[in-house]
Amino acid sequence: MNINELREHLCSEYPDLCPLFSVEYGDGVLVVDASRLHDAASDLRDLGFDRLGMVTAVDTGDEFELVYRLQSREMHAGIFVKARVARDIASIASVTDLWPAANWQEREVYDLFGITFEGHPDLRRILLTDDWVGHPLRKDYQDDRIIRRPDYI
Amino acid sequence: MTEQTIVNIGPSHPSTHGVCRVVVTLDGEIVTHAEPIIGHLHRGIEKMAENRTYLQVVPLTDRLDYVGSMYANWAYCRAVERLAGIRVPERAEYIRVIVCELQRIASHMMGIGSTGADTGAFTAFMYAFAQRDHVVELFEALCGARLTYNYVRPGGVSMDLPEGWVEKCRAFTAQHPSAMLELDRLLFGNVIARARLKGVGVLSAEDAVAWGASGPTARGSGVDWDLRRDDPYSVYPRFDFQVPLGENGDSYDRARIRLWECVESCKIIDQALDQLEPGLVKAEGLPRLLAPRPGDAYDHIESARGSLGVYLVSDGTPRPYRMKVRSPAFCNLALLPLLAEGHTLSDLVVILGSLDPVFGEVDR
Amino acid sequence: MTLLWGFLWGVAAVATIAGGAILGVWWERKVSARIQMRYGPQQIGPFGSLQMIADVPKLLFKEDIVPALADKAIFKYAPLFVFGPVAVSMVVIPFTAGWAPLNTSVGVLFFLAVPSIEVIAILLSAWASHNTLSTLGGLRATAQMISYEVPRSLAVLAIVLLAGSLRPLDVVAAWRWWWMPLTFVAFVIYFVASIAEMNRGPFDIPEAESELVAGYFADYSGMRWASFMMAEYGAMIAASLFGAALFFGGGWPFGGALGVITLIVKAILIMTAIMWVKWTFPRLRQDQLMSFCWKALTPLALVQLVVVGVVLVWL
Amino acid sequence: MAFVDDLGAALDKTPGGGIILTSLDAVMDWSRGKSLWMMPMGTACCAMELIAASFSRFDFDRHGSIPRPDPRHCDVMVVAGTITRKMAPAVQRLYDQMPDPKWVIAMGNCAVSGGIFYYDTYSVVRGVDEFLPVDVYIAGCPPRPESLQDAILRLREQVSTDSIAPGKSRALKSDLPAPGSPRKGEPSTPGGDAG
Repeated sequence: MNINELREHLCSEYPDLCPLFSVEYGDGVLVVDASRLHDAASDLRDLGFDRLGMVTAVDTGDEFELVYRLQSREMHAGIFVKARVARDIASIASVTDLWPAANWQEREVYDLFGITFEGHPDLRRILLTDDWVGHPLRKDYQDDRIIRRPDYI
Repeated sequence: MTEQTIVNIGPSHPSTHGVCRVVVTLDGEIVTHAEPIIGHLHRGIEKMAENRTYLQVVPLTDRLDYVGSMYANWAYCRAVERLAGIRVPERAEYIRVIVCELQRIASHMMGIGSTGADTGAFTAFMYAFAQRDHVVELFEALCGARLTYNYVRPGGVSMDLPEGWVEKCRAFTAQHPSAMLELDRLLFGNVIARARLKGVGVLSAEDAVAWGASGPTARGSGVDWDLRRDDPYSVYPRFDFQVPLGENGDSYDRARIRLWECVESCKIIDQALDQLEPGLVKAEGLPRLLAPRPGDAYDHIESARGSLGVYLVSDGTPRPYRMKVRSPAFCNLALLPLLAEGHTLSDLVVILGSLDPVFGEVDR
Repeated sequence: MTLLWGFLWGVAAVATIAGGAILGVWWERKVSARIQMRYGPQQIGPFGSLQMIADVPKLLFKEDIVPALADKAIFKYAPLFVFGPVAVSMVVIPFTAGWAPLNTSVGVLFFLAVPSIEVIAILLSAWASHNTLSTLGGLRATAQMISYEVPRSLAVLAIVLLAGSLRPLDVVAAWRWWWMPLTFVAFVIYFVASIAEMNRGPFDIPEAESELVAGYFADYSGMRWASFMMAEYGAMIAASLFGAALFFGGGWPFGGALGVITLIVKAILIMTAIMWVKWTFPRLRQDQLMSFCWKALTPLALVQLVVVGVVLVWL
Repeated sequence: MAFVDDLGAALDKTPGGGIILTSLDAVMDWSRGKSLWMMPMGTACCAMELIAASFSRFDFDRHGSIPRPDPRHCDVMVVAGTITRKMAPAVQRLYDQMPDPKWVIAMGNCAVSGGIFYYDTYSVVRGVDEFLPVDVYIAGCPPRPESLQDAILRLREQVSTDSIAPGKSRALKSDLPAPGSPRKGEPSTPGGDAG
C-alpha cells in the first residue's frame, strides 16, 4: 500500500484524524495532541496497525516530541505518530494496554528522558541503575563524568 | 506451594550471551517469574552520536550489534541516505546485500551454536563457529576487520570487492548448505535436543505481533513477516528466496528457522554474485561533511534478529540532532518473562538462547 | 595387621585414581578436541600428555577459599567424602582371573553400594556452600544418583544371575563369551546408568555449566575442587573397569599380567565411549532424566532380567 | 593461600631455605604459567574474539589455557569488552571471588581505556584498570585472537618471575624482557638496541 492509499483509507475510516496526516521523507506522519494520543493510537490499531515498532522521544529544547512508529502487516505500511509534551509536565498516556510491546520501550523513554507514562504497569528505570540522577538523553543533562570530544570539524 | 527461591542469574553467566541479569523466582525447579535486568552494556551510543558527524557515527553503529555489525551500518546509512537524499549506485547495493546475507549466516551460526551450548551440546557450537570463521575470513579479506567492519558507509560501501573475493565467496556458499545439513542432523536431529527444545517457550503468533517481536523469533511462531520481502528495500525484489516459517513457536522452531535462513541466504548471495556488474561503489559528489536539511527519517532493514530501524533527526548541522536505534533484540528480549513462566530453570536458558539477544544492541 | 594392609590398599587406590584421573583428564581433553576439530593440549610432554602435571601443582597451591557464610567444617571436609567412596570401591575389581585386591563374597554388592555414599557428601557440600545454585545442583544430584542406582543394580543382577555368585572373581571365572550378546542390553543400561551416577554429560545436570555454572562445587577452589574432579574421573575409571570385568569377562581371553592389560584396554574403550557420548549429546532436563530412568531404563532392565532367567531355565 | 604464604615466608627466613624456595618457585611458576585458566569476562564485542580464541580455529587448549565459567576455578580474568558503571561492581565481585594468585588481562580498547567510548558517554568506565590491577593490556577494537594468544604468552613470562614468598620476585628486573623487546625465538629487529 502506498502512502496515498494509506491517506485515503485513514480519511475514510477516521475523518477526524485526516487533517493531522502529512508525508515526510516518504513516511506518513500523524501529529496529534498529547491528550488525544491514546485515542488516536487506539483508532490506528483498529485500522490495522498491529505492531508497535518503536517508541522514542526527541528533546526539542522547550518540549519533548514523542515519536511512535506503527506498522501494519496487512497494509504493508508504516506510520509515525508524534505528540508534543511540555518539558515541565512531561507526561503522556501509556499505550501499553494497546500494544504490550510498549512496556519496555516506554520504560526506556522514561529512563533516558524522564517522561512519565500514565497507566504504565511498571514504570521503572530499565537501562541505567536505579539510583541514577538525571535523564541522560535530555539536551540539558549535566554529568561531571562526561568528557566532551574535542571538535575536529 | 512451597517457599519460593530467588536465583540471580548473571550478569556474567555462561548462558546469558553477554551481560544480562535474570532474577528468577523459583518454586522448586519451576520458574514462577523471570525478570531480565538489562543495561549492563548501556554505553550511551545514542548520546554519543549527537556529538559526532554523520560519518563518524558509522563506527559506533558497528558496536551495537557486534555479532552482526553490517546490519547496523546499513540501517544507519539508509536513514542518512533518506535524510540527505543520496542515491546509492547499484553495485554498492548488491555488495551491501551480499555482505549482509553473509553477516546473517555469521550471526545465525552464533545463535544456533549458542542454542546448542545452552542445551549442553558444545560440539555443535564448535561446528557452527567453524562456519562463522569462514565468513569472518571473507570479511577480513573485504575490509580488514574481523568483527567491526565500518564497511557500509552513507552513499555506498567503503571499498570495492578485492580481487578473487567473488570466487572465495562462491566457494563458501557452495559448501555451506551441506554443512548446515550436517549441523541439522547433529543438533536438531538429536533426540535429546528435540526433547529439550520442542514445546519449550511457546510463543503464539498473536503475542509475537503484540509484543513487537520480529525476525526469527516472530517467524518461528508463524508470523509471515520479513522486511526483505514485505517492505522491500535495496535490490531484494530481484532475488528469489523463501522465508522459512515455524509452526509451533517453540524454541525448536525459533532455532531451526535460523538454520534454513542461512541456506536461503546462500541462495541470495549466489544470485547477487551472478547479477553483480562493474560500476561505482560509492555515490559521486558526496560532500565531505554531510549536513542534511532539518527533518527526521526512519529506515529499517531485516537484520539477523529482526527489523532493525534507525530514526534520525537532523537540525541542519553536520551532526545528528538525535539518533534512535530500534533494536529488535530489545523487543524480543521483553518476551522472556512471558515465555519462561511455568518452565524449569533449565528451559529458561534455552528460551533465552532461542531469542538470541545481543546485548550491545539491547542496551545500546 | 589388617589395618596396615587396609591402609596400604587405600594409598594404592588413591594413587591409582589420582594417576588415572590425570591421564583421564588428558585423554578427555584430547578426545573432545578430536571431536571438536581441535588439537587439545600439545605443549607439555608427548601429545600434551603431561598437561595435568602442570595443572595439579597449580591447583594445589591455589588459594583455598571458604565462603564467609559457608558451614566451614562441612564445606572443608565434604570433598574427602566425595572422593573416599570412589577410591574404596576400587578394591573389589577383579583385575585378572583369580586376583582382586579384596576378594569378598559380596563384592558386586559392595561395588554398587559403597559409591552411593558419595551422594550424601555431594548434598552436604552443596548445602554447606550457602549458594543457591550449589543447593539446586546438590538436590538435582541427589535425585539423580539415587534413582539411577536402581537400573544399574538390575543390570548387574543379570550377570550375577548367570554367574550365580556375588563374588566378582567367581563372575569372571564363570564368564562365557555368549554372555556378551545375551547381556548386551544390560551392559547398555549399566553404561547409561553409570554415566548418570558419575554426573557426566548428557546427565550432568547437577553441574550443568550453562544453567548452574558449576553446580554443587561452584564455590570450591583449588585442591578441594580438584578432588571433586578426581572423584568424577575415579568413578568413571571404576565403572569402566568393573563394566569391563563383568560384562566383557575381565582379562578374557588372557590370564595373568596380560589379563590385566586386556582389562585396562577394554576399560579405556568404555571410557572413550563415555567421553564420546558426553561430547556429542546435549544435556537432558531434570524431569526427562527422571522419566528416562523410571520409564525406560528400569523396565528394560527388568525385561533383560526375565530374558536371562528364561535362558537359565532353558539351559 | 595462607598455607603457601606461610611456607614461602618460612623458607625465606630459614637459612639455606632459599635453595628450596627457588626450586619450589621454579616448579610453581612453570606449572602456573602452563596452566592459565581463563575466566571469560566477556561483555561486548571482544567477547566474540574471546570465544573464537578457545574454539576450533585458534584452540587455546593447546597452551593449556581453557575457559572456565566459574571464577573459583580460574587464574586469569580476561576482561573483554566495555565495562559500564552498572557492570563494574559485578566485575569487581567476580574478581574478588577468584582465588589467589590471579591475573587480569584487559582485552580491547574498551577494557584498556574506554576506547571508542571514551568521549561523550555518561555510563562507561574508562578502562578496567580503574578498579582492577591489570597485568597485560591488549590494544585493538577488537583484538584478534592471536593477540590474546600473545597476551597469554606474555603473561606466562610475567608469571615466571613470581615467587611464593610474599614480596619476593624470582627474577631480577634486568632479566625481564623490556616492553617491545624481541622474545625467545623471535628475530631481533634490525637496529634495535640490545639493552
